[in-house]
Amino acid sequence: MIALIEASNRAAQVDRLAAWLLAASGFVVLLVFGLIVIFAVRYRRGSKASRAPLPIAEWKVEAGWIAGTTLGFLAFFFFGARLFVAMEDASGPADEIRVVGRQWMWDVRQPNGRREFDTLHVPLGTRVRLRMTSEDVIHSFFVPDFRLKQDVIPGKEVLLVFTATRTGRFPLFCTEYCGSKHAQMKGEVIVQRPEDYARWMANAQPPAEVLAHGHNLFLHYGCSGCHDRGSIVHAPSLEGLYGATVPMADGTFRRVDATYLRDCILNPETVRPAGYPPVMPSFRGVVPESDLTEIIAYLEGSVAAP
Amino acid sequence: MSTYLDRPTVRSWLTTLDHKRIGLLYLFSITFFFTIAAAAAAAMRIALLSPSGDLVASDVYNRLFTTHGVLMVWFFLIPAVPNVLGNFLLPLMVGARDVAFPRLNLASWYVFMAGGFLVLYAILFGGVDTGWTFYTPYSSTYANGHVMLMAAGVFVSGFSSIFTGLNFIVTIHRLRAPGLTWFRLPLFVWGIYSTSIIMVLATPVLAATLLLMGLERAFGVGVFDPRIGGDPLLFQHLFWFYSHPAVYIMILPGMGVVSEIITCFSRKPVFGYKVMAFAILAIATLGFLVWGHHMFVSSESVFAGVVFSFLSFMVSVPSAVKVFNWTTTLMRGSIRMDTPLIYALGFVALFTIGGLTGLFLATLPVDVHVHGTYFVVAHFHYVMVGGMVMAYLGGVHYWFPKISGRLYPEMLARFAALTIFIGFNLTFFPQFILGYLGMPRRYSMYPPEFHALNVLSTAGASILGVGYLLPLIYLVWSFYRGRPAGPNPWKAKGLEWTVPSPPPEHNFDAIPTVTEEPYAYNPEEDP
Amino acid sequence: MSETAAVSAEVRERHEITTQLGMWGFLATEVLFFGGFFMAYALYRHSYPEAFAEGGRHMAFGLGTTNTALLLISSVFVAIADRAVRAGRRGLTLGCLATAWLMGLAFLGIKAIEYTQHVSDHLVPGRHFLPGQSSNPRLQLFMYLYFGMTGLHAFHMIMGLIAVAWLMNGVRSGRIGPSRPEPVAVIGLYWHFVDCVWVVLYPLFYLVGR
Amino acid sequence: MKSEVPMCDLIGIGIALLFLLALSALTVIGPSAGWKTIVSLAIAAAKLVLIVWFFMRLGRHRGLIRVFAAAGLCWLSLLLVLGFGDYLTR
Ligand code: HEA
Ligand code: HEA
Ligand code: CUA
Ligand SMILES: [Cu+2]
Repeated sequence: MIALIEASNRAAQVDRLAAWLLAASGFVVLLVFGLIVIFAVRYRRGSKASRAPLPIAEWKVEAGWIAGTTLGFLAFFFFGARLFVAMEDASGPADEIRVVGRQWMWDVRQPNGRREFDTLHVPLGTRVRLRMTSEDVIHSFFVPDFRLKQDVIPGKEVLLVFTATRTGRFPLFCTEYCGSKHAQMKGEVIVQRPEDYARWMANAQPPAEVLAHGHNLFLHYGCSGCHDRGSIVHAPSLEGLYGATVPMADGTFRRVDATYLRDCILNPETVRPAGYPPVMPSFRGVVPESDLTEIIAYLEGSVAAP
Repeated sequence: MSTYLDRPTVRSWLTTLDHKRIGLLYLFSITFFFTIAAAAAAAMRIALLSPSGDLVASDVYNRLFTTHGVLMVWFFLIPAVPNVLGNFLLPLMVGARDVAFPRLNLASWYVFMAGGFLVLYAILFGGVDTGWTFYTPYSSTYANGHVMLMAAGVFVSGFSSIFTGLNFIVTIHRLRAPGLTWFRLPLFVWGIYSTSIIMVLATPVLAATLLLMGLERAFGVGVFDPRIGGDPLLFQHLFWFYSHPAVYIMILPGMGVVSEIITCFSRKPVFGYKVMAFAILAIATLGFLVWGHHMFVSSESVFAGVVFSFLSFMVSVPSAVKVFNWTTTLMRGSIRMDTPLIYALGFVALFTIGGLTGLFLATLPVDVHVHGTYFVVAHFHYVMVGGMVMAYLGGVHYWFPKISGRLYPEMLARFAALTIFIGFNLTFFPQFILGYLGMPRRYSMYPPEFHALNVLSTAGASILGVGYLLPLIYLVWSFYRGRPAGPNPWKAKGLEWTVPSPPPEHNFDAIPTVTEEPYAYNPEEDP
Repeated sequence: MSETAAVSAEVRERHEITTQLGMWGFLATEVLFFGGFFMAYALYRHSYPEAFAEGGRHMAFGLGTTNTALLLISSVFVAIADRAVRAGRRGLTLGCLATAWLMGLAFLGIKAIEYTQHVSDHLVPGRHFLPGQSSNPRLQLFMYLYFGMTGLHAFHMIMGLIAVAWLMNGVRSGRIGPSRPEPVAVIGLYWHFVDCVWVVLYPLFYLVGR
Repeated sequence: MKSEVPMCDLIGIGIALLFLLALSALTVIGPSAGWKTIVSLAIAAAKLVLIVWFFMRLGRHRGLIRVFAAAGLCWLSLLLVLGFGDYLTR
């Protein structure tokens, strides 16, 4: 069993609010359950208890309940709304990190351009602003230990601001259903002391040689025109695709491997992934075999990128 | 003496215009859909026994919860009390020979079944994995499987809701017996009336939304499509404009049932009758104003979040008043813990817990944390299963003698009710904790830390499952073999108890005239 | 008037109010059915005013106006038919209904002409939308809503034509007449409602941006 | 028993409707402007009132039918106001 950690500036406040709610609810539940049990026993059929009409004016009781609950509810509303408005204020100075949700990974770009997948490094005690969007469907960025959640919406940028208050690795989940591997769209937020974070940032490794060449070919043949994010053509994004099992338009499934990619590039008319229009042109006779292998190697590698 | 059950030919049942028979047609149909949806729940709970998700593949799991959610919501719970008990009882309770438009009533059942079979077809041949909420652009562009058929099934069955709601509203306005003024109506009728308003005014928006989603899927481009400037959040606004009121479709009739049962078994008029009636109406109308609380983290504006949070608290006030009034009704009553009352009090208890956790969700920063987790799953099972299903079962037991003319075995029934109560809490209480700890919903696999609580939940589900199986068996048995009940075994008030059980086809030999206030019980009299 | 006739007149009156209530309730449903589309329209017109202005200029203003006039006049005939049937004027009833029916058909014909024109102008949203032109991509939203809302309206018109045909058949055979006039009023309500929807669609699509 | 069917009033309403239509069609003259939208929607509303009041005979009906007729519009405005409220406050 895990205990939840309070690892962001808002966590303790949210917990306190929840604790108050719990206390009030506990009180009400005990009251209602207690009364039900007491009445059920005391006024069981045949018992000696008095059945005379209740000696109270009905309307006074009703008015009391309405007023009492309304006041109680208003209190919770007020404290909740106040904290929420403060939490959602995304203005002010902060480190900016870009986060893109994509089936089924989190693609993060640090302020200095360093890219990471499914992890998010942030410095301790620093206000961080995430600029988030999605490339395909709606995902939701959820870090339980931070009491933090935000949906990411395709075609739209949303902001999320927080300050991490503890170092360590904290689980990151996708909490908006996004397809087959929704449950695997997980990651970690890694909070480091600022000096460690700075060191980590400086360490950006260059991508391996092959990947670079494959990537150039990917650009050269114009693949990226459609398959890059931000492209207006509705074509599948290829990052992270390799090794996945993808649905076909006819309801079957295919695994993305070298053969599959070959088919897609050379005989696109034979491959119809579900949800995409058949617009992919054939590259038969356009891409020589050697380049083809390199492109496929690049696509294979882009899943294992750092 | 002839009853509505005579002439048992299939043909006479399928062409019947009798509201009582139509009610039973719904009873069979929704039990059928419930069985499938419950089997999906059982499969899900079994799958979740293992954190690594190796028992059931992700794609299968995703289809399971979609099947479960869609069938439970649209093909079981929404029609449960209104279409089964409402159809059977409403004309009897208002002293009419039938509903206002009997043909429309039968048409409504056929439409419902057509929708149901579309959904079943979609499930059997490929399935759908969007969740019951059909969020775009996943549903419109990325999902594979028979999303269109599934949506079409829900769309079609929506018309069944609309027709039934329309029928009930007009019936209640036009066909009340002489002397049956608005404030003499049983609260069950108030519940059905408010539910019908929601059905008539909210369901068409769902239809429009699903239509737009389906068009987008069919043509590969549409109004929710971000590539041409569309906004996926518009789908959510439209969907929840229907679906939040729809959750009140799934509770208001239950509140009516519970009021009938509690008064009868404590031999007291309901405490604060008028407030109870207005509270139902208030929930139905205010319920239209809170849908945005499902979208607090969807990047809806902060202002909208605050407004919707405020309204969500306000819609809870009448529910709170109702809980207190039920409790007070018991005070100085003459209480006998028969099966229906066990269910009714179970409803009050579990609905209170479910409702109070609804307040957690309405509190903005807390919702940010627990949205999309098992906390929400636990919340809605508490109100829908703990609340409405309990009320439905309570109602079925309470009116079973009227429907069948026979009694069920009381001790066995009490045992089943307690089993359900215990199994239910064991299944869903751990889910609140899971949710607060951060376990996301719609996950086919989960981190091992959550293992123990999930096992507990599955264990609870198996007890709950047994609890559901029992009434299914003994009620069927009693329908044919139970002791004859006589017209009014509970000595209950209300017009439905003045006719023989089972009632004759035309209900009343002469339309009654009502002179009594509702719930004219007296706790000092021995019934 | 004899006593039984008075009673049955009262029963009939009660019955008529009941069916009318049913139809009004159904129309409330219909308002919200179109409501989803109106919400989408309002949102996108608010977000992309230029695209909507441009879209309005693609509409066939003359045809749209003619169509509005057709529907308005047809409603007059339906309203007269309602009175005529109560007065026992079978010929007049049939004549009015037939005229309204033909006008409805003409409406659909004109609509079809418009649609054909839009198709050949490549204004159907999707991959073939104004190919080769760097048009405002939001224009697709406008056209989408146009096809969606007028299409839904056209569907309702077809339903209306079927219902009125059924009425005419009933009036001709005498099933619907002075002793049972209410179907004319009830279906009339539906016809007028469909008319109302168009009255709103007309400025939203044909007058925007002009 | 053939009796006269009074229809002058209905024809009068029809003419008024066509007049309103002509009026709103005339707004297309001249450059486009924001007020035109308001005017054309106001004209549409006027047409609706005429149709609903006279053709659909709301003017002659009891309160209940008026409530039914109003309900659809009321609820539609709930959808528009609250839904739009979100977008206007983004
Ligand atoms: C029968 C169905 C039903 C009912 C009745 C309710 C009732 C309520 N629900 Fe629930 N809800 C659902 C079904 C229902 N809900 C479903 C299905 C979902 C999830 C959908 C999905 O995403 O799949 C959901 C989700 C949901 C959310 C969104 C969660 C999220 O996704 O982030 C919220 C947020 O505000 C919410 C709030 C409420 C509130 C405030 C009530 C109130 O009406 C409750 C009122 C009752 C009480 C409050 C209890 C009695 C009160 C007292 C005894 C008073 C005393 C108390 C004090 C003074 C403290 N619900
Ligand atoms: C409306 C009514 C309704 C009802 C009655 C139920 C009933 C039950 N639901 Fe329901 N549920 C929903 C509505 C409902 N649910 C909705 C709307 C969702 C959201 C879907 C979505 O996300 O899209 C949901 C989602 C949902 C989830 C979350 C899935 C996820 O997010 O990953 C779970 C998980 O435990 C669950 C469990 C159950 C259980 C155990 C029952 C039990 O009450 C069922 C009891 C019945 C049985 C258990 C079967 C019969 C018994 C046997 C065959 C004996 C053997 C059993 C075992 C060994 C376990 N439901
Ligand atoms: Cu991404 Cu769920
Ligand atoms: Cu809700």
